[in-house]
Amino acid sequence: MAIIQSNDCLIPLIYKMSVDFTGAVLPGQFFMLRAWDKDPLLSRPISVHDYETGQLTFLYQVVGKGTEILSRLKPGDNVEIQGPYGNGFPEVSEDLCVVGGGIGVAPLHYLVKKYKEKNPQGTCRVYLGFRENSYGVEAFESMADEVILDIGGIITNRLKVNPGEVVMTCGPEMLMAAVANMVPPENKVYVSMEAHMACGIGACLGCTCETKSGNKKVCKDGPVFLREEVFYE
Amino acid sequence: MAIIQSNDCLIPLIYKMSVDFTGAVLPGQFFMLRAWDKDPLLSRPISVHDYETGQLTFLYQVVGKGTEILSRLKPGDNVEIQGPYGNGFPEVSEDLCVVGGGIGVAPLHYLVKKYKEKNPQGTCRVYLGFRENSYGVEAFESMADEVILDIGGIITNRLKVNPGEVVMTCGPEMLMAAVANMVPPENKVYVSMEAHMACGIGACLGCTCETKSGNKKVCKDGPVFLREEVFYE
Amino acid sequence: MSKCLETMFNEILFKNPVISASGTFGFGREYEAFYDLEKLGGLCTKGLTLEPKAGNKGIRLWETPAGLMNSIGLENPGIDAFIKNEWPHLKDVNTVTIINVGGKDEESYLKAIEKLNAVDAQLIELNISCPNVKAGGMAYGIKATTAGDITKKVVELSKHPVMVKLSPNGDAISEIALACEIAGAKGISLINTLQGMAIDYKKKSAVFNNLYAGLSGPAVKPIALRMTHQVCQAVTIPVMAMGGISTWEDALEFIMAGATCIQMGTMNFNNPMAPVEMIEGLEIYCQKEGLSNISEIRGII
Amino acid sequence: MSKCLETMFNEILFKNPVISASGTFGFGREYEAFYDLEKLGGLCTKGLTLEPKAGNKGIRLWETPAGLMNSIGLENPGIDAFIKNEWPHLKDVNTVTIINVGGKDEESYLKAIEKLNAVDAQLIELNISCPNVKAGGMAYGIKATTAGDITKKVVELSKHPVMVKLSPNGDAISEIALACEIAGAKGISLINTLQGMAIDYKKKSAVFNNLYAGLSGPAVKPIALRMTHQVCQAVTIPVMAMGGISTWEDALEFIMAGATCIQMGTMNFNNPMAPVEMIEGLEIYCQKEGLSNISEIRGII
Ligand SMILES: Cc1cc2nc3c(=O)[nH]c(=O)nc-3n(C[C@H](O)[C@H](O)[C@H](O)COP(=O)(O)OP(=O)(O)OC[C@H]3O[C@@H](n4cnc5c(N)ncnc54)[C@H](O)[C@@H]3O)c2cc1C
Ligand SMILES: Cc1cc2nc3c(=O)[nH]c(=O)nc-3n(C[C@H](O)[C@H](O)[C@H](O)COP(=O)(O)OP(=O)(O)OC[C@H]3O[C@@H](n4cnc5c(N)ncnc54)[C@H](O)[C@@H]3O)c2cc1C
Ligand SMILES: Cc1cc2nc3c(=O)[nH]c(=O)nc-3n(C[C@H](O)[C@H](O)[C@H](O)COP(=O)(O)O)c2cc1C
Ligand SMILES: Cc1cc2nc3c(=O)[nH]c(=O)nc-3n(C[C@H](O)[C@H](O)[C@H](O)COP(=O)(O)O)c2cc1C
Ligand code: FES
Ligand code: FES
Repeated sequence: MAIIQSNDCLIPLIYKMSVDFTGAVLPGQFFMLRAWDKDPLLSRPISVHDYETGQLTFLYQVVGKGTEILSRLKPGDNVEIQGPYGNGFPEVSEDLCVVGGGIGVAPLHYLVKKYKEKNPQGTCRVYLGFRENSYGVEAFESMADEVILDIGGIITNRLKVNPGEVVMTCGPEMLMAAVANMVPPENKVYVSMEAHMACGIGACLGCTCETKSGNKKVCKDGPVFLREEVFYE
Repeated sequence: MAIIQSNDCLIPLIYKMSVDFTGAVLPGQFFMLRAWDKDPLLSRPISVHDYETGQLTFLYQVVGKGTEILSRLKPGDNVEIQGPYGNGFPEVSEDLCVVGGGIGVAPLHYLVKKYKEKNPQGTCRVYLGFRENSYGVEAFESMADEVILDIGGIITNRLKVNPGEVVMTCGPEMLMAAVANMVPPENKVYVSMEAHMACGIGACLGCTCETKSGNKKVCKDGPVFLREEVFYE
Repeated sequence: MSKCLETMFNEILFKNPVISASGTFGFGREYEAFYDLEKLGGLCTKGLTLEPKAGNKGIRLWETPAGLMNSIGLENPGIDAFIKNEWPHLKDVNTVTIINVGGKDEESYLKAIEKLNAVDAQLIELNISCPNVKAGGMAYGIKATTAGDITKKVVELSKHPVMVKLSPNGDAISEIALACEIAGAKGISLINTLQGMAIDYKKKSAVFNNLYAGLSGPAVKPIALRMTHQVCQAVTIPVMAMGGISTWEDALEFIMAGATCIQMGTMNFNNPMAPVEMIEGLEIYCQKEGLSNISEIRGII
Repeated sequence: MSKCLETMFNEILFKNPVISASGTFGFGREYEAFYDLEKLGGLCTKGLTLEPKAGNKGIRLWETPAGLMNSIGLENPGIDAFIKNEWPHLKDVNTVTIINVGGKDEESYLKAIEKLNAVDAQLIELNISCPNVKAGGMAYGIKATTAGDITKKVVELSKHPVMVKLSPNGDAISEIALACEIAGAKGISLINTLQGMAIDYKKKSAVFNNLYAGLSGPAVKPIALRMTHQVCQAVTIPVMAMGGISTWEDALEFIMAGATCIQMGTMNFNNPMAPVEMIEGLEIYCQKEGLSNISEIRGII
């Protein structure tokens, strides 16, 4: 049970919620959130958008009943959070190229922040694609070396990956598949997968993702996978 | 949809809620309340505790999920109310003796108020029985000619009905049956029945009450019945 | 009003495919306070039996997670009283009135059907699936052979087209449906309530005098949708589907699974305006999708 | 700790009647982060098959009102890998481990059972009721004759007591249960998931690649309770009940209906601490009611 510090609407349907929390949290990990009894039945996986001691932040889009209920919570209300779960993005020391699409930008903020903390010398370039309106872009501008923003277009049309860069991407599966496809094989690419989840901890096998090395659990073995593991055909 | 003006806890588990409402409302009628989507599935019948133009008041006890959700509503929140439903207590010009047990006092407040408005000369005596703590008693003291209060005992032990008085009662079925039993046959007795309800309007036949003249619907033909209709054996 | 929702069910024209389900809608009158019944595609009467029936004693309703259990036990005024008191009003409502008929044995079904030949109804819903009466009711509906037998006799006797309402509690439902089609049914409706049980642990006793009762509402929707799909694959006569349908999206899913019309039951209690909102929702959907008629997406799955 | 919850199931002593259900609890390890598994009366492994199984493709989970549909399709590492990787850990947990076994045909069931004879397990749960695999699975569980046949063969071969897990999707469940008892089963567990369907109206397609999937969770509780009651009336062997059980009150209702133990499945996802809270709730209930053992209220309805 965590207490909500703030829960603000950034643009219609996009909310940013901060809650009391202290613990070890990696970029790309997620929490299972619930602020209801049995309707809906399950908790909802939401990535870590930002974290500092005492404050955990989520960025989420209202798409259905669960996120709708979350959006109505007010500071001081309780929300059940379980986590952090999942492997998260690996720590790298190479230059970083981050590609986010839509609400897929949610985990990338904490990723870039941590990267820059660990690699003050490293270069971090960020591609962000939105369908209509952008959000959370300024935060990237203050952290990253370059931010390429695209609204209404196809962000991968602009994507140019530099030799030696590691690529990390989160967004619609189509976007990630496109990134996986176009980035030269010499660059490492990490993708953050989505799946419907029930338990979030590896017990139900509901979130299975086929990989080159057999079924993997998105919640436990993922959500972050190497490109060649999941887009291997 | 009605807007909540106030929703206060009187004593633990007993709440008083006022909402915006204007319309014709009789004592003993009820509304179907809902402040949730599908969990629980049905609306909850709650009697009219008080009414004046622009303000409808309920008095309710938290006993399960529905009333628990109601108790958490705050001024400004919305609550779905349908009604008023049911026949209500009849208008009488004889002296009135009112017997309430526990949360059964809820509809009696508006009953006594309306009686006194219509019959400034008439005598109204009120018996109120509570198991542990009383609530809402002062209001009766200012309206009625006599208030007999019993806490922890058996209110019907004290009940003495005067010749010519009409008796109206609401409370646990045991209490109403006892009242029905002990009041001399010369006095008219009206009882307000309870039943599980789905529709509240006479369409589901879920609230049926056996009466001397066949099945009646508590929601539509009742909730108020003549004693001899329901306690006839 | 656009005609995108107009639906032929057998030879009957419904202005839209949304019908209020038997037992949840009385004889219609109560809902007139909320909207004009003419807005509905149709309505289905409370289950009628030859003789008046007082129904079951004790608790008749019990909520469950996303569901409702009922044990009404076919309380109804009997066919004669219906014809005298309700039909004169109902027959003038500009919508399809479906008369739901129950019985306790072959004789009582047939006599009821015979009496109804006197009225000018459009469709009979033969209820062989009520789990809340001891004799008859569901007993006929859980086996293909008995379901076929009674259907055949009813169809032969009735001057009205007969739709058979199936139970989800018996043998493979597609086999029962097929038996009814072969016996001459002009349509199938499903599902009636699922047999369930409730216990009041505080009272250490079963909630319902009859021990078991019928479960309906959103909780049963996935089961109803599966059975609808199975039956639509099995028969060629039209299907009227129900079971937990609460929104236009739900209705659409049943239509995609093959249903010609849908009925809404329990959700009338949750929101009396639900059928009207459903009709509006379906109309908007057709417009947005550019469907000239809802039938274009029927049975696409 | 008081002994008021100690329960004999056949000849096996459970410290309490609360068991985690197959497929919702992995092989137990994941829940060790929440509580000590020794608190449980027992746990049931994910359904195991002779060979490793990759399970179904496509969406595997879908929420419904108060319910969950799944189409996992018995993904599991196979018996050998289980014995090698999971059993060494599980066998040392001080609780009853029940091994759930599935199969695609008689041979694969029997070979799996034979292999399990090598481990020192306490109870086998024979899963003849999985609706999510095409061959085998539910096919055995929906008819009394086939259920009895396979049970007989498995019982003869197994050195462990065998409990048969029944499907709610077939013939009258009490008849199937009775056939299993006659065939030598030492217990019955029920219900597996109810066959349902989900449609994604936006995509105009079925949600699950297999079209139908299994429904579980609170939505199905009334049906599970009714079937539990029916089976408890029909057999003399103990019954392990499940289906939507989410609180100690629910558990109590199933025990009052005659169940010896209960399993909790889907609600582990809603609240990982649910089984532990249930055990505490039952313990307090016994104290308040002055029961020296929970069995005193078993089957009182
Ligand atoms: C590891 C992970 C991290 C995520 N991080 C974020 C985030 O930071 N911000 C954000 O806005 N969203 C995130 N999502 C997606 C988010 O979980 C879904 O949008 C959300 O569950 C939808 O719930 P709902 O009740 O509002 O919608 P509904 O459509 O009512 O949900 C219906 C069902 O589908 C499931 N579901 C629907 N969409 C998704 C989806 N895309 N992924 C998984 N399950 C889904 C729900 O869990 C539920 O079971 C993440 C998903 C995963 C798997
Ligand atoms: C005509 C009428 C007027 C009423 N007026 C009042 C009032 O003014 N104040 C007040 O506190 N209570 C009143 N009640 C009782 C009130 O409706 C129930 O306490 C309430 O429905 C319980 O809902 P719950 O979700 O909190 O409890 P739960 O126990 O969760 O309800 C479970 C189910 O039982 C039904 N139920 C439970 N108890 C009752 C009951 N006593 N009567 C009818 N259905 C019940 C609920 O509708 C629901 O279907 C009235 C009841 C009726 C019939
Ligand atoms: C209170 C109640 C009474 C019902 N009475 C009848 C009836 O008389 N005849 C009948 O065929 N079905 C009856 N039903 C079943 C419904 O018509 C419908 O088949 C079932 O409830 C499933 O649909 P739903 O989930 O939309 O309610 C009744 C259902 C309820 C809830
Ligand atoms: C995700 C999931 C996986 C399941 N896997 C199995 C399984 O492998 N073997 C089995 O016998 N039952 C399996 N079941 C069925 C459950 O064990 C249980 O019978 C059913 O879910 C009803 O109980 P519940 O409502 O408490 O979940 C599974 C259920 C779920 C939800
Ligand atoms: S969500 Fe249950 S295994 Fe991943
Ligand atoms: S509550 Fe439906 S008839 Fe009274």
